Amino acid sequence: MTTKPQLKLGSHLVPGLAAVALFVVMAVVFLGASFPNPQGFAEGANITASIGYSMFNLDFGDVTGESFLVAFIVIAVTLDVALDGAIHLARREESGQMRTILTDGGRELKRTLLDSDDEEGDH
Amino acid sequence: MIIEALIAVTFLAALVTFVLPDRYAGKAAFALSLAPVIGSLYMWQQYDASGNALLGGNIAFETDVVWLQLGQYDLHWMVGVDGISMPLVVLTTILTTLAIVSAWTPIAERQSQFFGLMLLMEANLLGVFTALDFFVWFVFWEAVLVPMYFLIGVWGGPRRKYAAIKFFVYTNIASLVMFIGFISLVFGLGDSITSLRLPEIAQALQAGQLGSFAGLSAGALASVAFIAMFFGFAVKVPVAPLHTWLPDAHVEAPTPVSVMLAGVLLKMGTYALLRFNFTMLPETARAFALPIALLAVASVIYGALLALAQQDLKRIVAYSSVSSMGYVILGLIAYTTYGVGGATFQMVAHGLISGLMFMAVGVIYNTTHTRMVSDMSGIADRMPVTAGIFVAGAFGYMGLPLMAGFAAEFFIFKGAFESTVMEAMPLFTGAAMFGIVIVAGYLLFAMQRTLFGPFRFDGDYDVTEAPFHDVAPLAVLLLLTIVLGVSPDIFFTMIQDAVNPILELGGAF
Amino acid sequence: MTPLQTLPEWAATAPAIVLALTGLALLLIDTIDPDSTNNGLLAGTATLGALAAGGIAAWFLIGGTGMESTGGAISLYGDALVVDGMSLFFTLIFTSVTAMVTVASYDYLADEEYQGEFYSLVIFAATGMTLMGMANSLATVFVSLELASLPSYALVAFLKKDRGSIEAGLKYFLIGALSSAVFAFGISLVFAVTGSLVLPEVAATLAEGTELVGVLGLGVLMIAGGFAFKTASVPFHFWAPEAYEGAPAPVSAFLSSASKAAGFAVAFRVFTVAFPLETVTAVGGGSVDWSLLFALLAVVTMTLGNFAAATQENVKRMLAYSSIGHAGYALIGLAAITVDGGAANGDVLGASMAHLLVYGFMNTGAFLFIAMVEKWGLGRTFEDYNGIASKAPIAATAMTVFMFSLAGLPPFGGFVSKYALFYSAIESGFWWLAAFGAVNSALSLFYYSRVVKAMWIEEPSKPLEIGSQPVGLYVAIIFAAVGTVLLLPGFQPVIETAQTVAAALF
Amino acid sequence: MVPPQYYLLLSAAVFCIGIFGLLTRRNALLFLMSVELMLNAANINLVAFSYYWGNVTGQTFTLFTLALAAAEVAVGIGIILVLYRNFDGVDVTNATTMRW
Amino acid sequence: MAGILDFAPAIVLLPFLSFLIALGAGRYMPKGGALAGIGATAGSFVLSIATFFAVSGGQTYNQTIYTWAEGLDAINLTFGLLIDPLSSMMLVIVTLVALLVHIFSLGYMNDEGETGLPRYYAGLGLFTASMLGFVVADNLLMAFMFFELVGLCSYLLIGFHFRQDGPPSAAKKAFLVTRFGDYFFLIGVVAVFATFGSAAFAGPDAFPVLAEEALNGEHSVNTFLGMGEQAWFTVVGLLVLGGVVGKSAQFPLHTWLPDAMEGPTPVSALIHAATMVAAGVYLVARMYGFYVLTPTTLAIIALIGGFTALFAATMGVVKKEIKQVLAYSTISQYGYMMLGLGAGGYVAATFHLMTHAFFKALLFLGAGSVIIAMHHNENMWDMGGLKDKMPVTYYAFLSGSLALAGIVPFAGFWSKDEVLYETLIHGLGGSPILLAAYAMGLLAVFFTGFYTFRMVFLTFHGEPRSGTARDPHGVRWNVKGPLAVLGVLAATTGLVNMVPVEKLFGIKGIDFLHQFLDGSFSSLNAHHYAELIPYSSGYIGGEAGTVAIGAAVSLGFALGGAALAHVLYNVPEPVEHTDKLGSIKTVLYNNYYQDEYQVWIATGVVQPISRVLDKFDQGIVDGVVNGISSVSLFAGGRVKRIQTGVVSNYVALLTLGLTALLLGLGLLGGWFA
Repeated sequence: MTTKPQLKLGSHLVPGLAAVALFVVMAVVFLGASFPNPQGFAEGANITASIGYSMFNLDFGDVTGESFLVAFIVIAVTLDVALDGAIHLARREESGQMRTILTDGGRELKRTLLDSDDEEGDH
Repeated sequence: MIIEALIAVTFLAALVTFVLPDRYAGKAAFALSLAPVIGSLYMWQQYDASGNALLGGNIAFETDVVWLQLGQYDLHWMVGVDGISMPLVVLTTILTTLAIVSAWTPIAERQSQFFGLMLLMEANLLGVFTALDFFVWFVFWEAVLVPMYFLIGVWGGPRRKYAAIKFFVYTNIASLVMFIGFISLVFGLGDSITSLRLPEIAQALQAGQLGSFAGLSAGALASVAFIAMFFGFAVKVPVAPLHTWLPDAHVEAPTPVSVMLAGVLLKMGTYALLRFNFTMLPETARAFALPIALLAVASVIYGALLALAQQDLKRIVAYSSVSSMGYVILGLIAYTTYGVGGATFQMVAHGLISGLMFMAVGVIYNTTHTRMVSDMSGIADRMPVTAGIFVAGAFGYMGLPLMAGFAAEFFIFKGAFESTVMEAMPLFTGAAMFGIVIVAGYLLFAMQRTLFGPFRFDGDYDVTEAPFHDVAPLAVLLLLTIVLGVSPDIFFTMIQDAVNPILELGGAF
Repeated sequence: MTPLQTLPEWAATAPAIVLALTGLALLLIDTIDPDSTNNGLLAGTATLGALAAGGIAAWFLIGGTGMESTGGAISLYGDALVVDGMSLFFTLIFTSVTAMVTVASYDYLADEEYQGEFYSLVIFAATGMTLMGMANSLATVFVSLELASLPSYALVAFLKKDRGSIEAGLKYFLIGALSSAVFAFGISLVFAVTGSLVLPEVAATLAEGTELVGVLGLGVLMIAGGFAFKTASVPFHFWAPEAYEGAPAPVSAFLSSASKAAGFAVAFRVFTVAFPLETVTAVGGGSVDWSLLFALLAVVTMTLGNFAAATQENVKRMLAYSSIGHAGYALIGLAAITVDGGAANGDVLGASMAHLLVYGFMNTGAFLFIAMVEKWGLGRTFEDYNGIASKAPIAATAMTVFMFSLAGLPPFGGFVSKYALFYSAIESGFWWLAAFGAVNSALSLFYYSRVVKAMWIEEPSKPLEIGSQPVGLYVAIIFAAVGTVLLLPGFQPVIETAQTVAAALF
Repeated sequence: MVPPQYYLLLSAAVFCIGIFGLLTRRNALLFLMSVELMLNAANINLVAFSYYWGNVTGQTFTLFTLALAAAEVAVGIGIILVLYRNFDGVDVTNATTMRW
Repeated sequence: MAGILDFAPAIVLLPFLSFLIALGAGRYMPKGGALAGIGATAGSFVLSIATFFAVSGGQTYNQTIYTWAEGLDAINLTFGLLIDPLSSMMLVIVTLVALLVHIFSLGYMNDEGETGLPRYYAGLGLFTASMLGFVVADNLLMAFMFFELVGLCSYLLIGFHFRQDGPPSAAKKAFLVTRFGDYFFLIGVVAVFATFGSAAFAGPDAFPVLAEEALNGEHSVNTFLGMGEQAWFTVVGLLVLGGVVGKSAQFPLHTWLPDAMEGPTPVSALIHAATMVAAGVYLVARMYGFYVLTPTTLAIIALIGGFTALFAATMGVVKKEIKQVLAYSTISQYGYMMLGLGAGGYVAATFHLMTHAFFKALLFLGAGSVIIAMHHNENMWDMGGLKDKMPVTYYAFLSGSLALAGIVPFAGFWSKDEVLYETLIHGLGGSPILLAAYAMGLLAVFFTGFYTFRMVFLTFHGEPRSGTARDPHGVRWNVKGPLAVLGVLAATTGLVNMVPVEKLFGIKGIDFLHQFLDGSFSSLNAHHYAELIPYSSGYIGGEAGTVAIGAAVSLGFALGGAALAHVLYNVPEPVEHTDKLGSIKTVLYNNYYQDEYQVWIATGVVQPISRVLDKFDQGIVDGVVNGISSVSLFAGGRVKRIQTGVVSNYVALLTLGLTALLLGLGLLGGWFA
């Protein structure tokens, strides 16, 4: 009995063909593109420092970059909020009682209560 | 400002009625509805318009202010009346009041909502008949449907839900097609107009300003727009074969609602046909004279034959409305004073008479709780007054001289016969006129079987004469029908005055 | 008074700042007193914050901040943000929807725990949306879009014990993550072509000419995909029916109104500013005709939304599909833009914006009514709605207004805004788009009127019991209804503003 | 010098592998990983073309993308956690109470 | 000039007033409003007499008194009064008969304890008013309107006993069948307006005059459908004739009339003698100036008349009920009038209209008297021997019968003979159609004599055949009075126009009626018509000889018929002889299956068609409507299936969608170059 991953080939891979198709189309586009020569960075330029400056909308970097000050502040808030949301979701509830679902218009509940299957049809 | 006041007062009356307790709603709605009646009669008395409102005539009680500036074309709040709309305004107010009285007996629950909706519908109807800006008109036009939907849906018969939604969706789709047709016309006019005021559009069209749009030449655009608008209005009228919502709606609707539906709502369709198709695109209308006349004749004869096959009194009257409105189409396409004028007159006349018939059927239903011809006979024995008015109304429907229906039909026949829109108009007229035989057939058969003969009733209800407030509206309507039949000039002169400019229109593009 | 003559430039972002601070304040309140559920304080703070932000936006808008009259758009922080009429207009939409949602949530969440989280997430999402409206760089767009999205995922899954809510959150999150990856990839491709993320610079580079039409096209398409996700347009709409159905109803209202509008706000700006149609339709011997793309998406989206909505049994899910349909209508704003449109481009875009504003009222109202029904515990199918009008006539009247307005019937705001939209489309020559829209509107009437029918006409199958009369929900719903009605006679300033500010983009 | 097309091809391959994963895996965590893969495909482009254009914009933005990926994972994990609690597993095809 | 003719509107309005009084206050009045009716008709009668004499004195009246619809840039539609000899004569007839019927009704209705008397008298009043309005109408439209009102009144009165099954059905049939005729009439009215722009009978723009001028090329009129003037006038004339055929119960629209016997007998008298049925013939006489212009129309009128006269007479010979016999005799007699008009005998037909009014009113009232006596049993086979029990009725009835049969010197002889004579001479003048019509008319004389006296013998002679016949109910003065008056008139009115006497014996100036009808508007007098008649006259042995031969032959036929009846039925115990007719009997009993085929058209053709159309409407037309919505909903049901609920599928669809968009836009935009 081995637990190592096994390569499973089967019908569940069929949807993957869509990804292959997308790749083919993208590859055709990309291979058709002709780029001029790259500009590259100046020799010895301090990339990391430049990134830092660019992040705070300062003009001291060796390599130019656009201002990311707003993005920086926003992402700070975003991470904060993500944490907020994640914690809320991850927190374990004291009572494990599941609530009834309302999403099917109460059909589930009705079925359990009335013990009938007639609601299951072509809706 | 009197039109605004009229509409506002009616809206207000509706709101007041909504909040009243159910017990008082009926009486209060009646009292409140007298205000628009008086208002419209005052308007009529002060009426000083001449000519057609759309074709440069002198418009009575005109208001015209800019409401919305949207793109190239401003939307105005423009209202006013001319000889075509004035009679319909009076008809609307009077018929609503009578319908409200006739609702006292049959409407037993949620009265304040019912009567409020009736008044709300009246307000919108007044808007439809007075609006002279397309946009304002369309708002009211559509807004009429909402109260009607509820009135059928909440207080209707067993299949009311089906009928209400069918009515609602069918007529809305029609409105939409019409809307598309009209708007394409507006765009075809391009820079020659600056607003959606109907007079401006009509006059620009007459001046030959229609250009091409969406790849269509002016002529083709006019045809497409005409067909689209005709379709839209024909559903409302209704013209066969677009009529199938009507019997369902009528059968399910409570009596007062049927009265309004047949009496006023159907007239919206013919009114709009006159205002839009036949006034704005006369050349196209003349070019389509043959199919239109065919549709008119088909409506008359087909509707009447269908009425012959019905067992339900209301269905009979409903199908006969299809038949009667076919005459209106015939008159409109005639393009003669008597033809178009008679068609307009028929709008009022049929409004009164069909209202009368539906109410009479309703009064019988109130007592017997059935409308099936086979369920009863000899009702006249127990309800002589109702039966008498029923008979009188039925003869009015058959076009008995000296009642309004005859005047209207005769005007239409005369106008259509001598029409010059095409060679074969006399043949079409003759064919359509056969409707007067069939209408006599089904109404006489129905009366013979329900009202006359030995009394027999397959039901548990005690059949007795209806209370005064049920019969009174019938009597009023009968009286109005006779007055209008003896003296059609009450309206016919002003109608002709407004209609005649339409007849002079010729090759605009 | 023109506010910015007396205030520093950065103050133009005040609505976003106010919202962000409100969010922080809510976190603070929650931190100080985590156990007590002082619903009133939280809801009040959130509402006040939203209203304040909205008020500022309205004030700026009236004052002409960032508009032609006061010297044009205000560009901040190295072009990362721009405050102009359009961003303020959309801010108005976001904040008014947010205010309605927070007021309504006062009742909806009365029995829930973790209210602090809820309100702060809503306010932060609103902040993200406001920033989306202002974003002038693809980087800011991406980040602010995530700021709007991440709280939304959590909000949809907020009812942790409700399987529907969880399922909705999962699907929303998965499709959202996929979409943001697609979006990011699109941005990277655009960057590959232009070497820039700032919108005007992207346009400038493209105007100089490039041979990389294929790469650019792929990038533009994928960016469009990211917006399609946000606006719930085909083919990125799959999350929407489930998310709207499963989420707590106020969240559904929030997402389907505000979040959708935010997607449009940013899409309008990105496509008109970064990829001007006259430039991208003639690059390197090919063309990237996004107008055609959106026309296609508009038609498919509105048709799919309406047809799928027609046969729903569940009111909330019906509204979810209808929301997809409305995305299709709003897409006309982009679809009907033409190379030589001139003023017509601004008109149609403005009309789309005005429609989104009206939609904000009527759709939020509709979902909040559903929230109320959920609160009453009546269920979600049409059947469950039978006879509600007899017990709650005022709320039912409001819902009727929403339904008819959504269907585009006079005399409500939805009619005039739809009219303006279709009218502008025709003016731009896209009469067939308008025709599609009109036919779809007619179909939509069928299913909207089913709700009305259920409420007013049907008899309840079992005795109907309505427990409480939630004040907050009532206030929000009535506010939305009044807004929906008043937007008919009062449509003039709205459309005028929208079209003016939209014209400034071209 | 590696031609820029190759970077694009590589990134496209990574992107499509990510999608392939989404299409063929039903485990929510694998779903998350696949999305990370796709985001990183974008990063490949950004970094490569940052050099190509000679500015740090792309590289800087990459940092943001990474940060956002982290945030997304945080929320994602939270949702997967409640999914696990409610549906007794992390199979994304289990949660299908709502459809049509 | 305020002459007596200015009071002419009152002739119409007085009965209308009585209608309103009876309707509104009848139930509070003694006799249920009868007195108001009697007073009103008496007043009308007096005024009519005065008018008659004024007209005799050469006065005429032609005034528009009310503009019904004023046309702007179009013609006006008006009401007006035209008083000329024809109308003044008709006024006298109508008012007199109406007055007598009112009086008779006191005996027939009041004394018999009927309920609903106010309704009855209101109906009578309106009936009289409508007919009078029709008579004085100065244009075709007004005539049509009152024509229709007459139809309404007949409906109301025939269906008076609405609680039974028969009367409502008969009323419906009467209205419906005449409506069918009126349909053509209405087209005709419209066509006259469209053609001439006027529908006036007299005056400068009288349409017969305009038509005459048009044919002479002096005036142009509109014709339609590409027809010439002569052809179009023929069409218009035939259209109007449709109304005449319906109302005057001519073949094939005569079927309603026998059924109409369901109405109270005084009403039958009014309908048959003076109002409804007379209206049709009167209309032809009224616009005779138009009909004489079109020979085809005249020939058709004559043929219809002759055929109807014979056709109805043959059916009359087998009927059992006294009123049925009279009904068929009415149809037959109006056939004679039509024959006369069609044959160019304007005066003759008018003459017969007058005499018939008196003797037929008499016969109906007499029959009514018998019916009272027989306790409302109308079957002649239950009667017999009433001669001795009710002598006044008997002698009056006999007078009427002799007139009906055309026995000299009773009224009917003179008028019928003149009709036949005119037909004969014009037929001899080269019109075989008229000769054929004459032959039919002559044959009908025999049958008339036979059925008339069969009726008289069965009713009054022989032995009583039932208990009620042995002990009949008595009648009062209000029954006898009218009978007496009419009995005298039936015997004597023929004397006003003794043309045969004049022709045979050369006594000039005793054709009073002829002279009377000559003194009028130039376009409306008999002389003018005579000039226009498209026939020439031919004689057998000179004019006098022809007169003598014609009179002798018709008298001989009548006497022959009467004699046969005497042989067969004037026996103490008469039996039915109908079996001798063999299979013809069945045909006659069934009225040549005329009712059957008309009912079959209604129930066997129209109703199935309408039912099929109803199915079509419900199934196909409405089916399409519902189908569209079903298809939409079905499509919606399919579309939403895309949303499977499985995220993996969403991803797949999303990917495919993206790929498809990429491919599509890429191909369009040249991205794959």
